[in-house]
Amino acid sequence: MPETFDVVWLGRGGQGGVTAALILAQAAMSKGYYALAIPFFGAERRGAPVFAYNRLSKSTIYSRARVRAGDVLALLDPSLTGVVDVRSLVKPGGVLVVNSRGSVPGLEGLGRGQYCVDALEIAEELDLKVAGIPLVNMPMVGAVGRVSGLFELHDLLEATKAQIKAMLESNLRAVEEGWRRVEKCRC
Amino acid sequence: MPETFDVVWLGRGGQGGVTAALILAQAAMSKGYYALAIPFFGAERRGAPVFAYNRLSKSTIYSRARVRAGDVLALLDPSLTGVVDVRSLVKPGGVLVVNSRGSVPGLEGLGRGQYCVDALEIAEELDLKVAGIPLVNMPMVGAVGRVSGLFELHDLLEATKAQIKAMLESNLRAVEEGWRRVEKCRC
Amino acid sequence: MKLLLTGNYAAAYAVRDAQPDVISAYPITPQTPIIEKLAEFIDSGELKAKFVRVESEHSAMAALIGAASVGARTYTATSSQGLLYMYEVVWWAAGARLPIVMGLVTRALGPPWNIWSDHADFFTVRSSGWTMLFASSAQEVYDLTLIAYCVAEHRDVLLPALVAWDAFEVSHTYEPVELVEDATRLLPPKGAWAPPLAAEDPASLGNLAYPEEYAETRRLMVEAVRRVPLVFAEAAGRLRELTGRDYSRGYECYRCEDAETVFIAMGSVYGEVRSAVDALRARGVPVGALKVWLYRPFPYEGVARVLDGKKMAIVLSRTTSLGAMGPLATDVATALALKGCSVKLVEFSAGVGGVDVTEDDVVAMYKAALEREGGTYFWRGR
Amino acid sequence: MKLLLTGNYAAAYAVRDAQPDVISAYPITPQTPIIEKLAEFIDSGELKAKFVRVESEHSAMAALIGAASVGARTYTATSSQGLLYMYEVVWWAAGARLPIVMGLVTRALGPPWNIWSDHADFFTVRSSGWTMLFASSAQEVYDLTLIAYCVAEHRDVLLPALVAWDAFEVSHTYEPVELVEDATRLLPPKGAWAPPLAAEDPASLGNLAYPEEYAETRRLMVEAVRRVPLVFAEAAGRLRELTGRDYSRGYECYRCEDAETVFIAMGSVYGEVRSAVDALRARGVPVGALKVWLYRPFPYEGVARVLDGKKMAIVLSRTTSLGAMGPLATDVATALALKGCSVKLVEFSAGVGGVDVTEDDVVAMYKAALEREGGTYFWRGR
Amino acid sequence: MAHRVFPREEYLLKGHVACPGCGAAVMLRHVLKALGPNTYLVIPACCTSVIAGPHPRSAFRVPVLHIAFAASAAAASGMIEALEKLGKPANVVVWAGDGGTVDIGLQALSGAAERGHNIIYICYDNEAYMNTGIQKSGSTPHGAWTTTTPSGNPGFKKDLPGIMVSHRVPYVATLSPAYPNDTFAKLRKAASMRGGLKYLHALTPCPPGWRYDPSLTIELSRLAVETGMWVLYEVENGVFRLTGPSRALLEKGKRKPVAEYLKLQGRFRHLSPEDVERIQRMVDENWERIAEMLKEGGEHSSEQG
Amino acid sequence: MAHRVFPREEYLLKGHVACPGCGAAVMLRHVLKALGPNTYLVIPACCTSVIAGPHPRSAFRVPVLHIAFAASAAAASGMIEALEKLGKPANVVVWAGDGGTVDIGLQALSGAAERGHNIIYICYDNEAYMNTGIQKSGSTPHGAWTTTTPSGNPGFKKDLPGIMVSHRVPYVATLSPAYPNDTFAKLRKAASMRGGLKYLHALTPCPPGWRYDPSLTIELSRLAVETGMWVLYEVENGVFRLTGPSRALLEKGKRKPVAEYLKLQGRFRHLSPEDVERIQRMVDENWERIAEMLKEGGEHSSEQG
Amino acid sequence: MSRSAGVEKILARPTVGAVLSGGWRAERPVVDASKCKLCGVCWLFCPDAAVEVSEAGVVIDYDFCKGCGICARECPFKAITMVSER
Amino acid sequence: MSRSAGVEKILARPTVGAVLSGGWRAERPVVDASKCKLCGVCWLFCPDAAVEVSEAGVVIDYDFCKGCGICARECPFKAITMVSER
Ligand SMILES: Cc1ncc(C[n+]2csc(CCOP(=O)(O)OP(=O)(O)O)c2C)c(N)n1
Ligand SMILES: Cc1ncc(C[n+]2csc(CCOP(=O)(O)OP(=O)(O)O)c2C)c(N)n1
Ligand code: SF4
Ligand code: SF4
Ligand code: SF4
Ligand code: SF4
Ligand code: SF4
Ligand code: SF4
Ligand SMILES: [Mg+2]
Ligand SMILES: [Mg+2]
Repeated sequence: MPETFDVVWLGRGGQGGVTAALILAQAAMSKGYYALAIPFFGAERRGAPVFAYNRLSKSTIYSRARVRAGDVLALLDPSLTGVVDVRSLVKPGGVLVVNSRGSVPGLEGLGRGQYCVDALEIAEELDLKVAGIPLVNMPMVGAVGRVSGLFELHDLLEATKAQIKAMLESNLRAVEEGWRRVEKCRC
Repeated sequence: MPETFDVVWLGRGGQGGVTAALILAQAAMSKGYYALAIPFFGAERRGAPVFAYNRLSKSTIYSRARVRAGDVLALLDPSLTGVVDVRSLVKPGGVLVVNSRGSVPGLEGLGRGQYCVDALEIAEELDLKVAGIPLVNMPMVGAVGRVSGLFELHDLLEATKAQIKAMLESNLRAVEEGWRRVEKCRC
Repeated sequence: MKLLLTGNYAAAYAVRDAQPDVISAYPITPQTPIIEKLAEFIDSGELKAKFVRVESEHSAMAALIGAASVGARTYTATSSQGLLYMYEVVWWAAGARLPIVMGLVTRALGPPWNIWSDHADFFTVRSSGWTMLFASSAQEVYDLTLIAYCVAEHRDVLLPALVAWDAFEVSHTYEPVELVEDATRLLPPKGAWAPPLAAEDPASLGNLAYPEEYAETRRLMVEAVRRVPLVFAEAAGRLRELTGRDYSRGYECYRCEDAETVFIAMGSVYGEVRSAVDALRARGVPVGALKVWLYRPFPYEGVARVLDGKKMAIVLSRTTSLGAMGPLATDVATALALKGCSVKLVEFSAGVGGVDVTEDDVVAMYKAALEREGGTYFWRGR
Repeated sequence: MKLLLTGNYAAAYAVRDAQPDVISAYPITPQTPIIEKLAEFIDSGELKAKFVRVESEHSAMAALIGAASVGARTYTATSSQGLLYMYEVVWWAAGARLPIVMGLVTRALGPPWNIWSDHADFFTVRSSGWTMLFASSAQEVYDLTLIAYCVAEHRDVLLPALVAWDAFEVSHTYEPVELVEDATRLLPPKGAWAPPLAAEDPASLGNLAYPEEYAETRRLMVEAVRRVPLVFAEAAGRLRELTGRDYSRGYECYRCEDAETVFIAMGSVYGEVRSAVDALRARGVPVGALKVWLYRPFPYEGVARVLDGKKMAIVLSRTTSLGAMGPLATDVATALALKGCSVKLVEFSAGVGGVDVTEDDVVAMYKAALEREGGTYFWRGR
Repeated sequence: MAHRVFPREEYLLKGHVACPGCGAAVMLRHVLKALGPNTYLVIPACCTSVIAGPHPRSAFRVPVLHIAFAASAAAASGMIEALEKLGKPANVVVWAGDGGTVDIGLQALSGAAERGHNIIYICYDNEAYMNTGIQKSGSTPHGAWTTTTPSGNPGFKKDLPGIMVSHRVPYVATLSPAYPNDTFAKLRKAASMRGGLKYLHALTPCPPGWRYDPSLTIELSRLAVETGMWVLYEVENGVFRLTGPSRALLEKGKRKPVAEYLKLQGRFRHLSPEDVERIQRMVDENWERIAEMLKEGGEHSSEQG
Repeated sequence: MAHRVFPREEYLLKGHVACPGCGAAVMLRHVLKALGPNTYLVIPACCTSVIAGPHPRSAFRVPVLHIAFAASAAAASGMIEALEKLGKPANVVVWAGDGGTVDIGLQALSGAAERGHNIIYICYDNEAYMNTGIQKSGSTPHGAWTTTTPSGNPGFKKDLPGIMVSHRVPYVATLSPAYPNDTFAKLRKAASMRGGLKYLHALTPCPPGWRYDPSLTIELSRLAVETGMWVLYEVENGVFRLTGPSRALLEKGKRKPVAEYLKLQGRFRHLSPEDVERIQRMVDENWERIAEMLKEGGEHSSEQG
Repeated sequence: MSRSAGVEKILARPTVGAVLSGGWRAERPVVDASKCKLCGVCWLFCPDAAVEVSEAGVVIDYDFCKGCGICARECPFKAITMVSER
Repeated sequence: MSRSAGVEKILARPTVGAVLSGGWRAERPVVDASKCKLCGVCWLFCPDAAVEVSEAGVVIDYDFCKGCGICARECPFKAITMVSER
């Protein structure tokens, strides 16, 4: 079995986790990776916690089994820590990237640590919203892409252009800001 | 394969061929025969030629294949001779029993010969009709039952009682008259 | 009591004797006489059931699902297009574990339209979890319909059951049928099984189940199906005591012991096969015949035991095999493969769409089978 | 062109590239994204088709029958209950010899409701005469959908064809998909087959046929089905020339040559099987894997050739086997029985209703199979 | 001079397989004469599947798609869309029995009506499932004997034309084989209207099913209209109009008593005088409703936008 | 004091799986409160199949039969007959979405109506296939965006209550989650009527499907009535009556402009002022029809006996 | 462009005389030319298209006339009588 | 009379909290008891049955309230405000 680099995206229905996974996969594909972007297979409703996943590899991935934990856990909504068992979603050597100003209490000592980016602030600055819900996914793409160590910012911007039509300019800005502002959390 | 005694009933939709076969089978059953009464398996409409069959045997009949020719061919409507290939419906040693005053032209030399009974006259005498169509089937039961050599008149009358509810008296009379009036055709 | 009954009327008498609470059906040739006779029984008061004259077969089966879910004993009958139109809810009834009983008069599938016998309709539900019985005479229709209630409502089973028989050759042919004097001695008492739904003890039947929960419901169905042969044998044993007629093995063997070739068939054609066996035996050819009554669950072991050591098995399939061997033949093949026996297997699609198959046909098939390789052949007649 | 597409979108792209005239479909999870994407293509003008937004699946298939009967190229897609609700007309389409193409996203059958993958729906139409293909990735969905048109419309075939793939694991997972640059180089030209109905030359399709006439229509279907493997191989050969991807045998073997045990599977679980083969091989265990693309007509000979001389065949069935071995396993059994090979045959019902099956599961099944007798086992996970 | 007025071409050929005196066969002859050869028929399971003749012979001189019982309107939907896409304009006509329309075919019909395909849907109503041997359908009239209602139908005939009016289709009309002028006018109107489903509903007597002498078919068709049991009308874009002889029957005195119609038919033989009286009242009430509707200006009413 | 007026018992338990602000969930709470515990629900595939909770947990405190999409009215028919035969009287209630009613469930509904089973059928209408992610149904209003009508629905909403009136069922009524008094009165009337199918149709806003903020559900329900887009009425044995706030809206001036209702919803965002004007006209015409009908004495009209 | 793969065989072709329905008849309609006014009513209402009307008179095709008697009953001039086939 | 053959297992039982829907909430409704007149409107329109009204006041069950905001919008006395969960 080829080793894969896995990302788990955790957010709420409507926040755009699947799109984020798709853009990351697009970036990976352009870099010659074989890339999967996988939505959660559920019957969830708006507002409920939802997952998306990436699985990336230098060789063809045949497996379609569920992703259980990520090298990166991208937490789009920190309030979900009380709702979902977040710890189990990170591989032993993995990291957390969270949409938050500071480190999320209760997740100390998780994998190789926590990265923070205030994606909500970025989305609001750029007025990125759909049906009233701030699109925190785009800054998270920038943040996760950077933390993963697999991409240049350029890759992510090109991938965004390939996948996004509406509000493209703001979305590109959001990715860029996510990339720029992500940092190891202050605890 | 056990030898079976077969009767082919040929009439028109509405003339009661199936009922005739059923009564004959009932009479046979009471005499200890294993008896089948078989309607034609078709999608025919009112007025079209229709078949019914009997297959009688002293032992259980397992076969459900089509009856191709009879030891007796009971022709309820002589005008059908022009429409159906009547000859092929009689076994080499079989006989024809026809609802007619005299022998039917064109069927000479058929099997062991032709028997006639004016079933129409009997039905009309007894005012046996359904939806305007004279029920020639009951006199034919009497005639065929007698010609077959397998039954007493009593058997046929009991069988009629077992199977018929409406106009029972006239029906019994019709069977009896058929039995009485059937005779080798004058040619 | 012995009556002259067609296969369809035999079914109606069995249903009368089982006294269901709710009947629902939709007319289709050649099933129609069953429901007409039942309507008569209800009209005359001999049968105290509610008759729901639905607007389609899908609704007929759905009505029975609704009725059985609150505890009613139920019946429907259909054929061909009718079975296919209710197909979705046929599977639903099994998943819901409701002991519905259905009669199926086998008939060819269109287009072109054809009203004669063909088992294609029957085989469509072979993986659904229904107990499937096949009758080859009116007497068997009567007996197996009563047994179907015994199996379906048994607490170890609780799955729907169907009884099938051939259009016209059985459905419309009158033959002597012996009725069971007191069917209550055979049948489970009414209300012996607890219905899933009751206002006193509310529950939901069918909520969305996530994979593991769903798989568990299916595993339990597998276990219930595994218990069918035993329950069937038990009920058939009770019938044997009352009547002397024995279905308990789920299949019948005829002159198989010392046979080198065994014919395998279901339904009315079996009569011809039997005659052909006698005819071939009379010429010194060692053949036998096996008739299947209990088609699902399929008696792999019994069939394999019968066939073990034979030279050839000839399956008469009353259906067209498209892109694979026919269902009955694959079942036989599976029995052989599981037992590791090597028997030449020849299938004839014979009697498709009501084509008449005679003893002579069967003898001719035997000869053809000797000359051909294993596989499926379409029998066009001689 | 390489795009990141889900299995469902891959289907929609293939359909766009085939440029059908009439599309008709009814929504059902997990098929819905296909028709939503097609609606988008039509809205944007990329696809010039009429979209009939029917009120049920029965009507979706019926609409395509009406459309194809006068010569339209057509498409529909469905899943689970939807396939069962259109079941009657699925058979009708085959009998009418109309080259309709359908996508089937496999999903479990209720009750209870369950939206995840299970192949029970797929198998229900295995005797209908449809050409049946199974894809285990989005790329295969795209390729096989185009091939389906080639096979269905071929003058030697003229039968409907379906392509199936797993709910979610394939239907909703984005992966890189390479499109065919100019699909017209692969596909038959539009209007190459003569439609049955035309006012200029009136004929009736489906008049009541008496037994012999009916049987003849079925015999001709058998012959058409027999020609499918060749036509499939031909179309797959054209695709190979354009893309290098090869489906022409109808199945794929992985490390089978010197294997003693061969896993057999269809769909997304094959990925896990492949990994398990590598893992077991790494430990020196001689195993291989066989994936079926062309399920009907079933490649008996090819499969038997692969399995001949092996010790064991392990079939992974993504469906519950009720009263008989699962369909794929019986097909394998039949292949073995016809060839007279004696190979131990073990079936696992695994992944039922969307249960996740992993490489470790497959390895564990291998171990369990060694210890058990031939037969079917329900895999509850480890 | 009927043969000068109406087209002589036959599209339902002699030697078809209807029973002697079949009302549906008369109707079908008229319908096809009105529509001509560029007409595709879609026929679900019904007597006409048999009437059409045994394969490989066909009694139809127009293309016919036989289709599963529940599927006719959907098949016609797909067919008209295909013909339009392929640039082959034609009449696409569903010809279905009452069972195939008011019961098992209703859903497909309702869907096609809602989508507004340019098809003509004709229900020939013999008021039961006849092809299977006279079972009650949703269109069987109150009190009628059938094999599944051995003591008479306890229910009431579903008003399908009314239901189709509620669907707001552009054209709804009723037909009778006794009034070919009316039939031709309505069919030609329907064929000329582009867009939307045109629904026509014909009452077609059936000698074996209704239990009467086959020579009475036209007589019964006429009596159905003259007694007011069957009303000839059309509803064009919501506007209701009586047509043909029904125009003269608003006044109760002009209508023959329903008993004249009922007494000729074996299926009503068991009715008591009170039963007949009740049926007479139902018919009269229906005409009162019609009168009100006409006062209202012919606009068909319903409640909800 | 609402909690004093309406039963406090909950039969739809908290922790169910509807989206936040689901109008159907509000409606369902009210319906079950009105009917009480001796109520069997029959539910075809729809959002409520999910709302009901994941197996083996149920959010319903009454017995529920989940059933195939097309089968609900038929299953209810069999269930009520069985309960009557077994001597266990109860409310048998179908709770179905608009897709499951006006499209795929229509045939079974029509059959059950014709047969006259003693059941209550409730359609909760969120105007699209929501459970599968917002596809057009036969109940989707003209112009509305759905994923299968990316440029707005070219067709028109099927008038199912009107169609059920044409079926001559004893009771037809419309409902809104914003008017619980009206709901309770109608449900209790329906439950008290013996014999015949009672048809109720509720307009239930859906935040994700209609693209609006979930807090607006009741507000939108109210606006639908106040603008006259949704009319509260009942038809009892053929007699039409406006109910609740709709009684006061016959005069055009009393009705709010439809734009107030449309503009809050994302699904109508793409409508041009002319589109809105057209919809306003359709609504006004519908009210004119209602006015005429009321003049006529409230009797619902149709053409055929 | 010919039909292949046996598809031609599933089509039924327009045929005068799909069945020989004249054989179903128990009574035959006989036209009295002297009474006939060539009005065409019999032609119009015959369910079986078995009537031809021309200047030469009314001709009934007994190969296909089923003997229903509609023509006789509907003829405004009582020009047709039904005669038993026996 | 007990259910057998595993049939009990296909039934779902009434359960408060089929899912923990409180976790879906992005904003929580907070009641200002001083403004509340105990009119019950919030109780009546809550889709999630998450409101209790008694003499003691209005209590919202945050385990199941999904934060839709209907109660806040419909409260005739503006006694409820929505507060972000963040
Ligand atoms: C799904 C299905 N169910 C039942 C049938 C059987 N069937 C064929 S024709 C017919 C009766 C049709 O009745 P109707 O539509 O009124 O036409 P009629 O025969 O009276 O002319 C029936 C029940 C069928 N072909 N398909
Ligand atoms: C036969 C069948 N076709 C399709 C589906 C998929 N399906 C499930 S729910 C649903 C949508 C239901 O729409 P509606 O009745 O309006 O209820 P809603 O979801 O909007 O509440 C669909 C299409 C199904 N379950 N069964
Ligand atoms: S049964 Fe009636 S409708 Fe059918 S063909 Fe005969 S007369 Fe015509
Ligand atoms: S999609 Fe709409 S109707 Fe369905 S649960 Fe959500 S809000 Fe309710
Ligand atoms: S109806 Fe009478 S008068 Fe008229 S053409 Fe016929 S036979 Fe002559
Ligand atoms: S008797 Fe009937 S079938 Fe013969 S010509 Fe007259 S109307 Fe036609
Ligand atoms: S609606 Fe407002 S005032 Fe009324 S009970 Fe609720 S919080 Fe109190
Ligand atoms: S926010 Fe919504 S769910 Fe929460 S209590 Fe208020 S109305 Fe109920
Ligand atoms: Mg009819
Ligand atoms: Mg909906």
